[in-house]
Amino acid sequence: MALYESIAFALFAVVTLGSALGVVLVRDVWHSALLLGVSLLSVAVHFVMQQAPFVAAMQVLVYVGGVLILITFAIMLTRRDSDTTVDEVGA
Amino acid sequence: MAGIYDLVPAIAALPLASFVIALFAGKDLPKKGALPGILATAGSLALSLAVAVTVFTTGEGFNQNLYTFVAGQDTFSLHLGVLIDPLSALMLVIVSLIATLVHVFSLGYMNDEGETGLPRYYAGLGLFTFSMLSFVFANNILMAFMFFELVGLCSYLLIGFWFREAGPPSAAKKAFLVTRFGDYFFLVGVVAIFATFGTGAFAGSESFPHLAELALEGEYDVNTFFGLGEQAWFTVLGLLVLGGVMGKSAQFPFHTWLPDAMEGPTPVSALIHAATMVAAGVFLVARMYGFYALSPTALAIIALVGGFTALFAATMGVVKQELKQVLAYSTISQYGYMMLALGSGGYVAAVFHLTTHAVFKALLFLGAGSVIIAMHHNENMWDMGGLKDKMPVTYWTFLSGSLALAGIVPFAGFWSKDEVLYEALIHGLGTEGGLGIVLLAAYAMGLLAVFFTGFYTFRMVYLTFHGEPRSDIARDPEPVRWNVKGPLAVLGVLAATVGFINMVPVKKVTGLEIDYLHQFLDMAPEAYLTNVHHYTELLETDAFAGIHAATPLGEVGTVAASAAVSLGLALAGVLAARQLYNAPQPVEHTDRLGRVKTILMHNYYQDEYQVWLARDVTVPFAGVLDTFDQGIVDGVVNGASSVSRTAGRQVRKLQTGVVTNYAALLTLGLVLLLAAFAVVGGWV
Amino acid sequence: MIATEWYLMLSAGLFCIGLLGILMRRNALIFLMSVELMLNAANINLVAFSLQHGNLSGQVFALFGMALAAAEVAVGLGIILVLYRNFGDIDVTSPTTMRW
Amino acid sequence: MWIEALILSTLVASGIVLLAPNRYAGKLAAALSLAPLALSGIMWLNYDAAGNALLGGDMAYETTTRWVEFASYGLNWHVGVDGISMPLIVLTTILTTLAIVSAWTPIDTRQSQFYGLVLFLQAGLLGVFTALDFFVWFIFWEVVLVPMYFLIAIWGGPRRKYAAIKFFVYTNIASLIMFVGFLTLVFSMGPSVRAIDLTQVAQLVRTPGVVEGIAGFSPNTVKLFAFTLMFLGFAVKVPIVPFHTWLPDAHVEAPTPVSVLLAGVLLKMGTYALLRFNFTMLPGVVRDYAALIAVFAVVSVIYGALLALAQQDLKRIVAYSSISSMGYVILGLVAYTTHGVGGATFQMLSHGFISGLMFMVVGVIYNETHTRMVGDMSGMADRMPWTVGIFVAAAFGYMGLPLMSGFAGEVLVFLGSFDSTISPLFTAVAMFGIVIVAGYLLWAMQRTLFGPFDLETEYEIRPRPSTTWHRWWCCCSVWSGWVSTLTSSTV
Amino acid sequence: MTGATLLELPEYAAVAPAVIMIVTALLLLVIDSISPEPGENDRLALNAVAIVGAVTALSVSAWFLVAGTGQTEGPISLFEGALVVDGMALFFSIIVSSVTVLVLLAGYDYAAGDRYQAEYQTLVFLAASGMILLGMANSFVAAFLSLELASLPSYALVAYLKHNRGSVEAGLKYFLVGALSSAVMLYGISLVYGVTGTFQFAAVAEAIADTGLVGILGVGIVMIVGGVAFKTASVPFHFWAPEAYEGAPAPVSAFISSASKAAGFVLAFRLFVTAFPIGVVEGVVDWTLLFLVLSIVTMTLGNFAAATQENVKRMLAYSSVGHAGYVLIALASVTTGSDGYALGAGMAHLLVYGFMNTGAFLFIALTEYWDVGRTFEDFNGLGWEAPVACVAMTVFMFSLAGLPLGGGFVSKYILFGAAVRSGLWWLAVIAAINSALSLYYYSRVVKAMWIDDPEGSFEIESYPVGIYAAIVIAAVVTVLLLPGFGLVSEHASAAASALV
Repeated sequence: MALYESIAFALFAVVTLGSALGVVLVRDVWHSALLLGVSLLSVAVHFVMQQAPFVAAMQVLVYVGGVLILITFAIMLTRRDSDTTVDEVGA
Repeated sequence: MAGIYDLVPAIAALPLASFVIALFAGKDLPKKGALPGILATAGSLALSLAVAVTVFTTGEGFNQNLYTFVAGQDTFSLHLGVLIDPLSALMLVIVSLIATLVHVFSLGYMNDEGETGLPRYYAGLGLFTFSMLSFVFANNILMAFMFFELVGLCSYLLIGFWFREAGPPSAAKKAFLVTRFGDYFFLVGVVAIFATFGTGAFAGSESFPHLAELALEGEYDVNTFFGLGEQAWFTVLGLLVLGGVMGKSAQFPFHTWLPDAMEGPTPVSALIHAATMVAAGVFLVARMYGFYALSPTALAIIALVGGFTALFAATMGVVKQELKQVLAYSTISQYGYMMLALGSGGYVAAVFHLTTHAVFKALLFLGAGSVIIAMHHNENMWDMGGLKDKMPVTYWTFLSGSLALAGIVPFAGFWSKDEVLYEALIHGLGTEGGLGIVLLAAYAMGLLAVFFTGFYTFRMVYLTFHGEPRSDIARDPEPVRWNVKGPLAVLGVLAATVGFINMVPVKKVTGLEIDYLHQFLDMAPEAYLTNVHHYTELLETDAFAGIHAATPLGEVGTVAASAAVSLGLALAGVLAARQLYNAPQPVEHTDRLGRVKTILMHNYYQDEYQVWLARDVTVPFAGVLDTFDQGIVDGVVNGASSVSRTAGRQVRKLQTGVVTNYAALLTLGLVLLLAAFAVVGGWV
Repeated sequence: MIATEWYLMLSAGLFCIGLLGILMRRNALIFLMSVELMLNAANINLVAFSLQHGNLSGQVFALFGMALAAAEVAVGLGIILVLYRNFGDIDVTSPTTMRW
Repeated sequence: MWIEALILSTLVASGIVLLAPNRYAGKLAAALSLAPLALSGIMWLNYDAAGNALLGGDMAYETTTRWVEFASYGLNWHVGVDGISMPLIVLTTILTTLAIVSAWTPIDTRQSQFYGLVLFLQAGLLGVFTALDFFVWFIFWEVVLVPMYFLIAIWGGPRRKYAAIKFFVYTNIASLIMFVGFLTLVFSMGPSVRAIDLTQVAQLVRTPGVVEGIAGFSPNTVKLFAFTLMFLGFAVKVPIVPFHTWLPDAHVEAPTPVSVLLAGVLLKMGTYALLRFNFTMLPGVVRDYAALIAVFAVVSVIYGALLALAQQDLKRIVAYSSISSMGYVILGLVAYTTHGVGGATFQMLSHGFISGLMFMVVGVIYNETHTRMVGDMSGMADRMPWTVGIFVAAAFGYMGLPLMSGFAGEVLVFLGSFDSTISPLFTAVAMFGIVIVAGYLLWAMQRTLFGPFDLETEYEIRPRPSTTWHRWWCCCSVWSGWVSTLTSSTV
Repeated sequence: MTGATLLELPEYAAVAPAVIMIVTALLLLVIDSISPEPGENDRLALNAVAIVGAVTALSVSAWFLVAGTGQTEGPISLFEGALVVDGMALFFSIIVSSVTVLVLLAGYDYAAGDRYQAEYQTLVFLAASGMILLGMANSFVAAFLSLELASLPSYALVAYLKHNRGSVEAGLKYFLVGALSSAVMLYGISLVYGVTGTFQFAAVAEAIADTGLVGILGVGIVMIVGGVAFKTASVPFHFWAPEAYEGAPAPVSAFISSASKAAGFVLAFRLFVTAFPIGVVEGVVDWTLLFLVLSIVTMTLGNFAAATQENVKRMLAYSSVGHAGYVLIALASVTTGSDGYALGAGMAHLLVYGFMNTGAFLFIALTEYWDVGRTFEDFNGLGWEAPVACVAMTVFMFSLAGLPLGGGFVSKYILFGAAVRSGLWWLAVIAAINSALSLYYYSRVVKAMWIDDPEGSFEIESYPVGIYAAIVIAAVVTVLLLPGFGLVSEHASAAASALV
C-alpha cells in the first residue's frame, strides 16, 4: 500500500512540478494556461491522497472551472492578431 | 572730618553732569556746552582742593566701598569705592586744574574758531574728566580698570573729533587699539589678582598689596597659578598690570599711538598728555606701588622700560618738524622718566615729576595751541619763526614751560627730573646684583636723554619764536584772546614755581625740611599702607625688592654731583640748539645725520612693524581663517547636504519602474533576510 | 501514508517554480499564473499539515485560499485588461511612466 | 497663571495681526506687543524667586497640570520662572517690541504676516524660557524654528532661501540629537522617573546611583554620552565653533528686525539650555571634561573674532562677533563658579541688547544706503550723526567698555573662570578676544563712519527724524543694568 | 450610554464598526442599482449615505473605545477566537474610519464627474471593512481573509482611473507585488500551521513554545513578515508604494497610505505580540532585530529617495515609506516584559499620521482638481492664491516633519523615545537624522507655496467644498492633537499595555 502510495505521489509530484515548470518556461501563453490546468489538476490528486476529497473537488471546480476559464478568456482578449504564436520576445 | 569726603564722588559726578548736559542740550546753550564744563571742572577743582587741604591738615584719608554691583555668594564681591589719600588727593587737584584750564582754553581754540560739533567736544571733555577723576579715586583695581578703559574711550572720541578728515579717525583707532592691547594684559592681571587674593582693594590691611606682602612673609596663603612660586607669580601679576600701564603711558613699544594722537584738537592733547590718559598709567603704578615694591624683577623692567623710553623718544623728538610732534615725543620721554623713577624706588620722585610735568606739559600744549591758532592750524615749525614779538604772552609762558621741560634750574622740571635721576643713581649704586646694574643702565639712558631734551626743546623754541618769520601767516598771525592767554599765564607761573614743593637738593644741602611733597605723601594714614615710609620699608627689605641707596660722595656730594651733571647736560643741549637754530634764517641740520635721520624720521620703523603685524599678518591670517571657514567648516555642512542628495539620487535608482525588477529585489530581500536569520537563529 | 516532509518539499518546489516564473517572465498573465502556482503550493502545505495534525482547519483554510485566489485572479484580470487597453500589450515591463 | 497669560496674549496678538490688513499691521503689532511687555514687566517687579530652580532655587508663577499620560509616564504642562529665565523673558518682550517698531520702515510687503510671525516667534521664545517639563519645553524649542524659517525666507536678502533652509535643517538636526541625548539620560534612570519634568530629572540625575546603565553602558558612560549629545545639539544653537556656519548666513540674509531677534534672543536659547541641561544636570561630566569644553569656548571666542576681522559686510561682522561673544558665555558656564555662571547669564542679556542694537543700526544704514559693504561707503557720520553715534555707542558696548553692560558680563566671566577648575590659560587666551573685537569694530567704523563722505551706491540719504527713539533704546541697552547684575549674579 | 448598559449589548455587537462598513457598502450598491445613471440628487444621496455610514462607524468605534468595550472586562473574543475586539482593534478602527470619512468627503468633489461614484465608494467601504477586521483578526485565517478583503478593493481603487495610464500602471504594480506578497505570506502561514497545527494566535504562541521545528517556523515567520511588510510598505516589500501612491487618484493614495498602512501595522502588532511573543521566539527569529533592520532600511530609503523628488505626490509617497520606517521602531523596541510603551507610541503615531498624511494627499487631490501641476515648481506662489488650504498643507508638512505645529511632533518623538528606552539610542539617532532630512524636503513644499514666486498665474475657478472640508478637518485635528495628545495617548498606551 505504502509503496503504491509512494509511487503515486512520486508520479504526481513529477507531473505537478513538471507541468508547473512548463507553465513558467513555454513561450506560448496558451500552452502555459493548459499546463497550468494540468498542474492544478495534479495538485487535486495530491489533495485526494491526503484524505481531503472535498478540497480536491473544490480545487477542480474553482481552479479548472473558474480560474482557468478566466485566464483563457483574458488570453483571448489580450492576444494581438498579428502574432498568434509568439507574444513575447525572450524570457 | 568725613563731611568733605562724602562729597568726593561729586568731584567726578560734576563733569559727568556736564557731559550729559553738553550731549543732550549743548546745542541750545550759549557756548555749546563749554559753560557747564567750565563750571563743573571748576567745581571739581574746588572740591579737590578742599579734599587735598583736608588731607594735608588732618592727615586722614577715606577708604570706603560705596556701591556693590556684584554681590558674590561664597566668593568675592565687586565694588565701586573711594580711596582718598595724599596721592589721590594730589592727583585730583592736578586733573581738575588742568581740566578746568583746558575747558577755558577750548573757548578760544574751538569756539572762537567756529568749529562744528562743539556739544560733542564738550561732552567728550566732560566724560574724559569724569573718567580720569573716577580712576584717580578708585579704591580697587577693578574700578581702576573700568575707568582706565573709559579714559581710552574718551581719548578715542576726542582724538577722532574731526571725523570728516581721514587722519583723525585713523589716529583715534590706533590710540584705542594700542592701549587696548595693553589693557588686555591689564585685565588679565586684574582678573588674576582677584583670583589670587580675592580682593582688588588698593589700601588697607585687606588690600592685595598687603596680602601679597604677608604671603611672601609666609603669613598668608594665596592661590598661585601655573605652578609658580609666590614671588614669581606676583612678578607676573605686576607685569601683566604693567602692560596696561605701558599702553596708556605710551612706553616703548606701545608708544606709537601717541604721536598720531596729535590729530586731535590741541586742548585735548594737553588734557591727554598732561593730566589724564597718559598720566593714568604712571599713576596706576604709583597707586599700587606697595605691590611692585615686592618684586625686584618687575621694578627692574619698569626702570629699564622707563629709561629706554626716555632716551628713545627724546632722540626722535630731535628731528620733528611739527610743533606738536616734538611735544608728543617729549611726553613719551618724560613719562619714561617717571617710570624710571618708579622702577628705581623713587616713588616720591615719580609723583613729583608727574605733578610738574602735568603743569609744564599742559602749558606747552596750550602754548602750542595758541601758536596754532595764530598760524591758522599750520603746525610746521619751518613755516614759523619770529613769533616772539607778535605774541609775547604766549612766548614767555611757553619759554617758562620749555625751561621746565629742559630741566633748567629753577623751573619745575629741574627739581623733579633731578630727583628722578638722583634716585635712580643712588639706588643703582646701592643695590646689589642685577637690579643694581639695570638701574644704573636705566640711569645712564635717562641722563643721556637730558641732553636731547634740552636740545629739542630749544630747537622748538628757536624755530617757532625766534628768527625771521618764514611764511606769510607767521608775519601776520591771528591774535588770541584772553581765554587763551589766561590759562597760559596761570600755567606759566606754575611751571616756574611748582618745583619748589619738593626741593630735595636744597634740603640735602641746607637741611631745611622743605620736601613738602614727600611729607605730604607720607601723611597717608598708617592703616592704608600707602605712605612713603611703608614703601621704603618694603623696598629695602631684601626678601622683597631689596633696593638700597648708596651715596659714594656723601649725601650732599652725591646730590650736588647728580644735579650738576644733569643740569650740565641740559644746558649743553640748550646751547647746542641755540648754536644751530638761533639764527634769523635757520637751516635744517638734520641732513648731517645721514641715514640716522631717515631712521629717526621714521621713528625707528616702530609704526611700520606694528602696522605690518596688524595689516600684513593678522588680517591675512583672518582671511585664511575665513577661507577655511567657508571652505572646510561650511563645506562640511554643505557637503553633508549634497552627499545626502546624491545618496538620495542613487537610492531613487533602485525604483526602476519595471515591476519584474521589483519582484526580483523583493525576492532577493526575502532570501537575504531568510539567510541572515537562519544563521542568527541557528535553524540549520 | 506519505511523510509530510515530502509534501513540504513538493510545495517548496512548486513555490520556487512560481517564483521563478515571476522573475523570468514579463507576460502579465504568466505572472498571474505563477502566483496561482505559489498559492497552490501553500494549499498543498495546508492540506498536508491538516492531515498531520489531524484537524480540519488546514483544509478549511485551503478552501479560503482557493476562493481568494479566484478573486485575486478576477481582479487581476480586470487590471490586465485595462493595462492592455492603455498600453497595447500585457508586458509587465512596458508601463514605466513612473519610476525613480 | 501669569505665564499662561503671557504666552496666550502673544499668541492671540499673533492671530489678530495675521488677520489684520497690511496697512495697520505694524502699529497694531506694536500695540499688542505691549501687553506681554507689560505682563513681563509686572512679573519682573513682583518677582520673588531667585537662583536656578533646578538646583533648589525658588520658582515663581509656577503652574503644573497633567497634559499627557503615556504608558507609565506623564507629561505635564509645567511652567515657571526663576533667576535664570526671568531676565531672558524680559529681554524677549523688550526686544520683540523694539524689533516690531524697527520693522515699520524696512518691511513693506506682507506686513500682517510678518508681524504675526514675529509675535508667534515671541510666543515660542517665551515658552522656551518658561517651560519646565521637557516635552513642553521641546515643543517651544522647535516651534521657534517655524516662524524664523518664514521670516528669513520670505523677507530676507538675496540668498534668503539658502540661509533659511540651512538654519532650519541644521538646527533641527541638532535638536533631535539633543533630544536623543536627553532621553537616554531619562530612560537610564529606569522606573524612578515617571515624568520628564526638568526639576525632577535634575534632582534625580544629581542623586548618586540613580542613573543606571542602559544598552550595555555603565552609568558614567551614559552620562557622558547624554552630555555629549546634548552639548552637540545646543552647540549648534549657541553656536559654538565649529557648528556655527548657519549663523552668518542666517544673520546676513534675515531682515534687520529678525536679525535683532535672532542674535538677541535665539542664540540665548542655546546657552540657556546648556545651563539648564548640561551644566545643571551633569556637573560631574562638566568637571571631568571642563578643559575640553573650555577649548570650544576659547576657540569660539578667538576664531569668531578673527573671522569677523576678515569680513567686509557690516552685518556679517556683527554676526561673527556674536559667535565670539557667545564663546564667553560658554566659558563662564564651564567654569561653573558663582561669578562665572552669573557673568554668563548677564552676558546673555547684555549681548542680547547690544547685538540687537548693532543690527538695528546696521539696518538703518542699509536702509539709507542700500549697501552694507565696508568698502562702499565712508564718512556716514557726516550724514546721519545720531545713527552713527548710536553705532559707536553700541560698538563700544560690544567691546566691553566699562559702565556698559558688555563689560559686566565679560569681566564676571573672566573673574569667574580664571580661578576655577579649568586652567587660567583658557581665560587668558579668551580675553584676547577683547583686543580683536576692538580691532575689527574700530576698523569697520573708521572705514564706514568716518573720513570724508563717500557712497558708492546712488541712493540719496534722507534726513531721518525717526531715529530719535533709537537714542532711548541705546541708553537702555548700553547701560542695561548694573542693577540687574545684582539679581543675575545671585544665580 | 455607559459601560454598564453597553454590556447589555450582545457580544457580537462589538464588530459593529466593520459591519457598518459592509452594510453601507451594500446599501450604496443598492442605491446605485436603483439609479444607475446618477444625477445631481443621486450624487448627494450617495455621498450622504456614504459619509453617514463612515461617520457612524467612526462614532461607534469611538464610543466603544471610550466606553471600555473589550477593555474593562477583557477582550471580547468572537467566532471561536477568530476575531477579538479590544482597545487596539477599536483604536485602529477609529483610525481607519476617520481616514475613510476624510477620503469620502474629498471624493464628493474629486469624483464629481464620475459615473461610477457608487462603485468607488463601495470599494472604499469594503477595503475599510477589511482594514477594521484586520485590526480584530486573532487568527491567521481571519488575518489573511481580512488582508485580502482590504487589498483586493484597494487594487481596484488604485487602477480606478481606467483611462489614465498612470493609474493603471500603479494598479498593475500594486496588484502584482501584492499578489506575490500574499502568496509569500500564505506560504508562511502554512509553514507556521505545519509547526503548530493551529491558526489561533494565542494557541500558536503556546504551541511554538515547545516545538523543535525551528527552521520551518523561522522561515514561516520571516515570510509572514513579508506579508506585513507589503501592507505597511516597508522595505523590501515597498516597491509598489511610490508608484501606487503617485499613480492612484489622490484620495485613494491618502486612503491606502494612511488607513491601509495602519491596518498592516495593527496586524503586525497583534500578530507578533500574541502569536510570536518575543520571549518565546527569540531563539528562532529575533523579530525585534528583524524589524530593526527593516526600520532602518525603510526610513533611510524612504527619506533619502523623497529628498530628491521633483513630483510632490511622489515625494509624499516616499515619505510615507519613511514613516513606515518610523513606526517599525515600535516593533523593534518591543522587549521582553515590555509595558506597552513602544507599541502605544506606534499606535499613537499612526493615528496622528492618519490625519496629517491624509490631509497632505487630499491637498494633492485639491491641486489635481485645480490642475495646477505636480512638481514643486508648479506650486510656487500657491499660498497667496489659496491661503486656507495652503496653511493646512503647511501644518501637514511641518507636522509630518516633526515640528510642533501638529500632533506629529509629539507622537514622532515619543516613538523615538521608545527606541532610546529600549537601549537603541543609535536607532533614534538614525531616525533623527532621517527626520531632519525629511524637514528638508517637506519644507520644499512650504517654500514653493509661500516663498517662491509663481511663474505664471493660477486659474483657480472654484473652491470645492468637500475637499476643503476634508483638508480643514484634517488640519484642525492635526493641530488639536498637539495639545490634545493626551486623549490619544491614554487609549493607545492602555490598549497596548492590555495586549502585551
